Amino acid sequence: MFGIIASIIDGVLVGSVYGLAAMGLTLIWGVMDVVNLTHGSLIVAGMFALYLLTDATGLSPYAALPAIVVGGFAVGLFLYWIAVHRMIGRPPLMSLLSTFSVNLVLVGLGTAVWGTGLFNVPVSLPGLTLQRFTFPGTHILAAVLAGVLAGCLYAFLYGTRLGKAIRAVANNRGAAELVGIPTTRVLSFAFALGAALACVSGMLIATLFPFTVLSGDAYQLKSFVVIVLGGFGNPAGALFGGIALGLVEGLATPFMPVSWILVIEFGLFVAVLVARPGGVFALRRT
Amino acid sequence: MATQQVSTRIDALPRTILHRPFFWIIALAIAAFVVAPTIGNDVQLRESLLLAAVYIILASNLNVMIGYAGYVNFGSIVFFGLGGYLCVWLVGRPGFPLAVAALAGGVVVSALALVFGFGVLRLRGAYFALATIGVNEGVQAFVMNFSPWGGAAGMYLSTELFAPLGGPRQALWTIYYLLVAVMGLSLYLSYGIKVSKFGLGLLAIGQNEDAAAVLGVPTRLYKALAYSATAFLPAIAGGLYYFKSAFIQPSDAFDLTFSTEAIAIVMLGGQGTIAGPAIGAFFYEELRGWLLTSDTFSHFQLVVAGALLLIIVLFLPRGLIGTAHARWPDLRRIIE
Amino acid sequence: MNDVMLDVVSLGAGYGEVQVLWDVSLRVSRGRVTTLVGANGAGKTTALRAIIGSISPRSGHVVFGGADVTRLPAHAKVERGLVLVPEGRQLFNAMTVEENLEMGAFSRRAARQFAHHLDRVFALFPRLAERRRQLCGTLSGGEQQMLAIGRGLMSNPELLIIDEMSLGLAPVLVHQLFRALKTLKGDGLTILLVEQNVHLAFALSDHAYVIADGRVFTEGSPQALATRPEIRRAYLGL
Amino acid sequence: MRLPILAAIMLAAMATGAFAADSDTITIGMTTSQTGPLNVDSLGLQQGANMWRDDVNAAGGIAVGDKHYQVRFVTYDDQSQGSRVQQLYTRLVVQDKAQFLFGPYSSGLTATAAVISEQYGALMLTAGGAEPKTYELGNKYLYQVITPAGGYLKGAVEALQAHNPHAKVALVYSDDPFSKAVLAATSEQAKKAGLEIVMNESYAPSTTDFGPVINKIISSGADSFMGGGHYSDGATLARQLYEQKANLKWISILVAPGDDKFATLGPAALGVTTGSQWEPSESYKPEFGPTGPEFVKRYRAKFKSDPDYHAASGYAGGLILQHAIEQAGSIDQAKVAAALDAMDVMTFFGRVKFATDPQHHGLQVAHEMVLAQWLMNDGKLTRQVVWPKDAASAALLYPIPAH
Amino acid sequence: MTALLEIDGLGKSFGGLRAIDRLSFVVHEREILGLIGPNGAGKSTLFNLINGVFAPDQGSVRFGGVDITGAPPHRIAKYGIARAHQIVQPLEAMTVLENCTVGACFGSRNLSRRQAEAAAYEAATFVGLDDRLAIPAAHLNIAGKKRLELARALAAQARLLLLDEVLAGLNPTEVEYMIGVIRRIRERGIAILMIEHLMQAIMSLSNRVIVLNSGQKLAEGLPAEVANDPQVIEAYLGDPELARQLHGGS
Repeated sequence: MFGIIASIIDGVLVGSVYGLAAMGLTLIWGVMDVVNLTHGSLIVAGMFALYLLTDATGLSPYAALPAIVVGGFAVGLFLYWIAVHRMIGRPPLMSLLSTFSVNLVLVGLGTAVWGTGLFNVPVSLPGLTLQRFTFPGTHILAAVLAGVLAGCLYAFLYGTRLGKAIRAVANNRGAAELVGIPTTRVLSFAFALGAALACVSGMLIATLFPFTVLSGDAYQLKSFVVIVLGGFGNPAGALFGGIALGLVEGLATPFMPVSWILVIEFGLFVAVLVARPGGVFALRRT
Repeated sequence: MATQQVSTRIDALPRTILHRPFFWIIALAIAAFVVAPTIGNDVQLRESLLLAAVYIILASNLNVMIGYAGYVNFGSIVFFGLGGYLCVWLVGRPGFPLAVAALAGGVVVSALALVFGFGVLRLRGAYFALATIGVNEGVQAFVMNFSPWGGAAGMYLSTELFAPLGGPRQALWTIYYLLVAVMGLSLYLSYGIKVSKFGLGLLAIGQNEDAAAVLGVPTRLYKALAYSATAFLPAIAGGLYYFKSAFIQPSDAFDLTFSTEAIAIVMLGGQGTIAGPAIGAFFYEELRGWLLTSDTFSHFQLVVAGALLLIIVLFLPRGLIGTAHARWPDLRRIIE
Repeated sequence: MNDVMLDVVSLGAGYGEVQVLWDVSLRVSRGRVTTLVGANGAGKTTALRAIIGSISPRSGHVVFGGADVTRLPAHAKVERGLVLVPEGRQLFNAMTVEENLEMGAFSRRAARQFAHHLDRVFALFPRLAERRRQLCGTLSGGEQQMLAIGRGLMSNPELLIIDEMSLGLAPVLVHQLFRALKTLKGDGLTILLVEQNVHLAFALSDHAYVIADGRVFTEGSPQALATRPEIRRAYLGL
Repeated sequence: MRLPILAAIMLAAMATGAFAADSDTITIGMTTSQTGPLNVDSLGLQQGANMWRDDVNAAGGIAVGDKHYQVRFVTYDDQSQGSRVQQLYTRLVVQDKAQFLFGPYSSGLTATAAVISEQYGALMLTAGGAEPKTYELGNKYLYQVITPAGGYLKGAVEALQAHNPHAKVALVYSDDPFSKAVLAATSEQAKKAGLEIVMNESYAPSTTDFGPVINKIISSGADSFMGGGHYSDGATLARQLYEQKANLKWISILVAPGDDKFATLGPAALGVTTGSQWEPSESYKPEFGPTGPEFVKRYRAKFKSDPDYHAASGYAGGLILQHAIEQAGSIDQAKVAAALDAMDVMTFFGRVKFATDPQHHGLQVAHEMVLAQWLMNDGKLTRQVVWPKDAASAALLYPIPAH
Repeated sequence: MTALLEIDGLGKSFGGLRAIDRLSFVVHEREILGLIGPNGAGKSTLFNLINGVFAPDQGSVRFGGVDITGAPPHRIAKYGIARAHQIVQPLEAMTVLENCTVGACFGSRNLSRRQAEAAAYEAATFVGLDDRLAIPAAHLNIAGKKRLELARALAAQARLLLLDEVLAGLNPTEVEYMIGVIRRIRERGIAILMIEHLMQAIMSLSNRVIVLNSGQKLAEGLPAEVANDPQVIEAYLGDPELARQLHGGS
């Protein structure tokens, strides 16, 4: 019986990380209508950044976080000017195609450098054991960090001038320009922020699970599901969407063959989309 | 004088599709596909053209949804994969002849698409694109668990099944010709839809769905019909293709990469045109194939392919044919 | 006229292959209210867009405060105090009233005096103060227009351009808004008004331009123009 | 400005012509997965094969009568996807004039490639496809060098039964053709051995978090685990089983523990067993070719890393072909095929013999797999052969110590 | 005169705002009924209710004796009601001829594409677009787009045209041309319900005029009667009294 409770807890813990992974994607989507297909690669970039940093410096993995935020931000800015800037205002398909192309390049480079073999960043933190079930310390810390980062993002978007400017640009780009917001700079900043979030989520995932150059695909797909559950363009909702997804996975497992979970997951995904296109936790948007 | 002008103008319009040059250009292209590999019995060329034909089929049909109706079907590979599964299963278990099995696959997938279409096509834009991804992934997950189709292990076909088609060597030729035929049908379907009333309605939907409805276009019905119609030939192609592979497994049959590639191809060639997706498919397949087997680029084939695509997206936003049309408007009347 | 704040010289503009404005010249004097009237589609909104920089002019110049600002992007013009309250309000619907006002004060010139301007706007429109935490999408049409003007004022404008303020509003609200504009005029604010409610607009204005077919048809004092039959014809078709 | 670039690319694409094989050269064609998820295994396979080729050529080539044939490889990237495999193998046969083929890595790609080798009657030695079904379809030109899927965890079942005849086993494995085939056989073997199967489930290959699955394993009361699939999932399973303190006494995982990088999992790797086609510590007495230690030494010198079983099977594939050609005294396909059919030999890789009945033609029937376990040795994690006992290089660790 | 379109007690609210308030009127066969009123009076909303873009909250719409209340737009088009939009909505990438062909194909008569092309050609010629048939609609100027709106509606072979400010934004020459076109449409026996700000045009074209204010009918009658109604003048030009107050205060 406690197994179910354990699965719920596990679902919430890992779901928070899923939510964080989706946050960057939904931020970019919401602000500039760009479906960023480099998202998976950015997550992988975060994983490998952690690997390289801890390998080279021997630092605690969590000490690498600031460097990964800065690095992810820089990479995001670069990608924005390479592939996204010219697509703003063009049909949504075009940005999808340009990010698809860049993703090919990134995956190709990653494969050339690291192969598609296994990488692992050993992190050990004391876990929490309840009855026979143990919740690893890395998972708890990752969930806490995901929550904190989501909170920071929320505070940034709703509490700071620049954050509000991002929301204003997302809400009405033309009007934002009219009140004096330099929209292009804000867009590039938002894209870079989304990229940094993706990298950080990759870094946190790398503290939980071994990974390969191709791990990004699975998280990108999950991020789409999370976005739908959490509401489009709503980064705060993504955390709830992620937890909802984690709960679906956690709760379904004890009751059915594991292999059917994906069927449930995507069935739910399509059903939610058709019934409530804005997402379950959708905030009011125009 | 005005009336006279009317009559001459009307006469200037081609009487039927047969009077348009492009109809015959398509025929020529098909003929080239049929004849080229037979010169010197070039099976290598045949294999390359076969993949090109598959891409052309996928892209041409996808183009009806993207280029005409303006709906980005991200999971179009689900048609191809399901058609493949149905055909392989029908050939392998009840022992249907290939042609019957492939056709049956097409019909079933088309019917399923109609049902799904009515539900999913309520969504627009990115929501629709996401839903099609969900449908593809959901179907893949289901097939993984569906033991009559071998679940995740997939289904194997004995090469002895090639015997009715004249043994393995002849069979591959036969399948190639069948696929070229499906390719031809796809091109003509795409063309036929474009010049038909149905296609006009789809184009109107693609331009402005609300205005189209006000003009009398039954938008929901047309969208669902288009979704269903464009499932038919890819499903048949999937059947032929996986019969030829003699093996089908979910991770190949429902690989989203293919869908994304198909979209890229449509954009590359020029959405909404008939020649665009075909030329885009040919170009893309030959480019990837060449990079894969090139001594210089094979290790960076993904990087080079991605970089080239990006350059095209950045500088030829309307695609190859679209850009050509914009530069030489008269070309529209010949290459449509 | 003394002390010209905005000098638009032979402005031409359009969209794609279509030219909408030809050779439009107009001047706005400091501390005055200037009105631009004309039929639907005559090119008023296009003129404003070209002045503000949402579309780039094809010919001519926009001189503001003595400097040529023709090629500056819209956000840079706000930084200089050239502010547009656009037609249709164009608010940030998913944000609160207060956040909308805060965005109005995004420019550096305005951010410094944020609190001061906020008090001023709330004094002018007490309704907005009551609803400061409300999402702007939930406001009524009149309140939204107040917010749009309030947001414009938050930018600390030298010149406030207001496009079709009374569109779709009940007369009593229109009255309120015009009273507010009158207060602003009394405070010395320079205003360029595009308005279909000719009576009210002319009552407030010091000078008026009539635009027809993308060209300046005539100009003069409102009192003089109102009595001329060709104005009634060009604008109202009466 | 842009069009000329495109045109140049098109022209260059057309200009890549074929060049025919030398008369004193044997051309062998294969595809490898230079990109995509199968890249690691495929790379090992190819490096092993490359080493064989270099060995042969350094020794003057394959001796056929008084002629010596140099070996040339043509390899293409199949991207780990089935879509291009047939095109590429056709090209290998037709354009590159490959006389013999090596199979691609993975069961699925092998099945697809087999259609082409059958079509052209080209002999194909497969060292990367364990799924037996492909050899039960009546294929005539296919020869499987490695032990089929049924053998992967056979040693694990035997060893577990020997240490705990009443073990409660959870079978949890990836939804892919290879893993499913292995575990289907394992399930039968376990039942026959009298072990209790308390859980038998597959998971989607894209699964990222095994937390709930492991909770289910714990709830099932299992004390032993067998399953996994490929790299990420296998390694993730091992790590999460450890971190979630499942405290199982026995863990067998497919494929992932065969990679030396598995050691980076640290304590989570300790005691994990895996079925292996070959381990460096094996010491068969080969009838020809290098001995195990020789192979390991030279491989290390060449590639600066330890060979895994993929590398060994890649080398063995070449060795078997070479032996068959030498036995046949000809490069004629039919004669070489006859030599392969008649073959029953011992190599550094172990014994090799192919089934010759029409229903299972080409299936490997002699090669034995071993069970390898990650053990602590002088404070370092190393992989040791622990089963069967006569091949063991270390004592089996049972149960895995609790932590 | 027989009634073609009968509006009875029609009502529609948007979030508390009554856009159309218990409105009733009739359009007769072969008449041009002018609809005037200030911006925001609910004129375009009324059109959207008639042609099915919105469903009314209350009341009914009958066309040719058939209740069409709440039918979807494409069905309304089939019944024989066509519309020209105030904000032109050309199918931009399609040519002028194709735009008209859409109207003809899916209009009241079920034409094949080929027949529709002929009808479209005829309609395009009727509004004077025959020299621009192969041009993408996006490339037309505003006058051309307005004509295209009209041609598309005409090609649908409707019995009733809803014209929403088709004269707005045109210069006097273009206005005159359009007025001629509209007259000739009526001569074909087609009824027209037109929203227009250009009083001169409304006055000269309309058989009758209805004035709408805040979703309600303010006045109805012959053009001359309505034009001199002080209520109408106030609603249309704004309140002169208000202006006086504003002045007086300064």
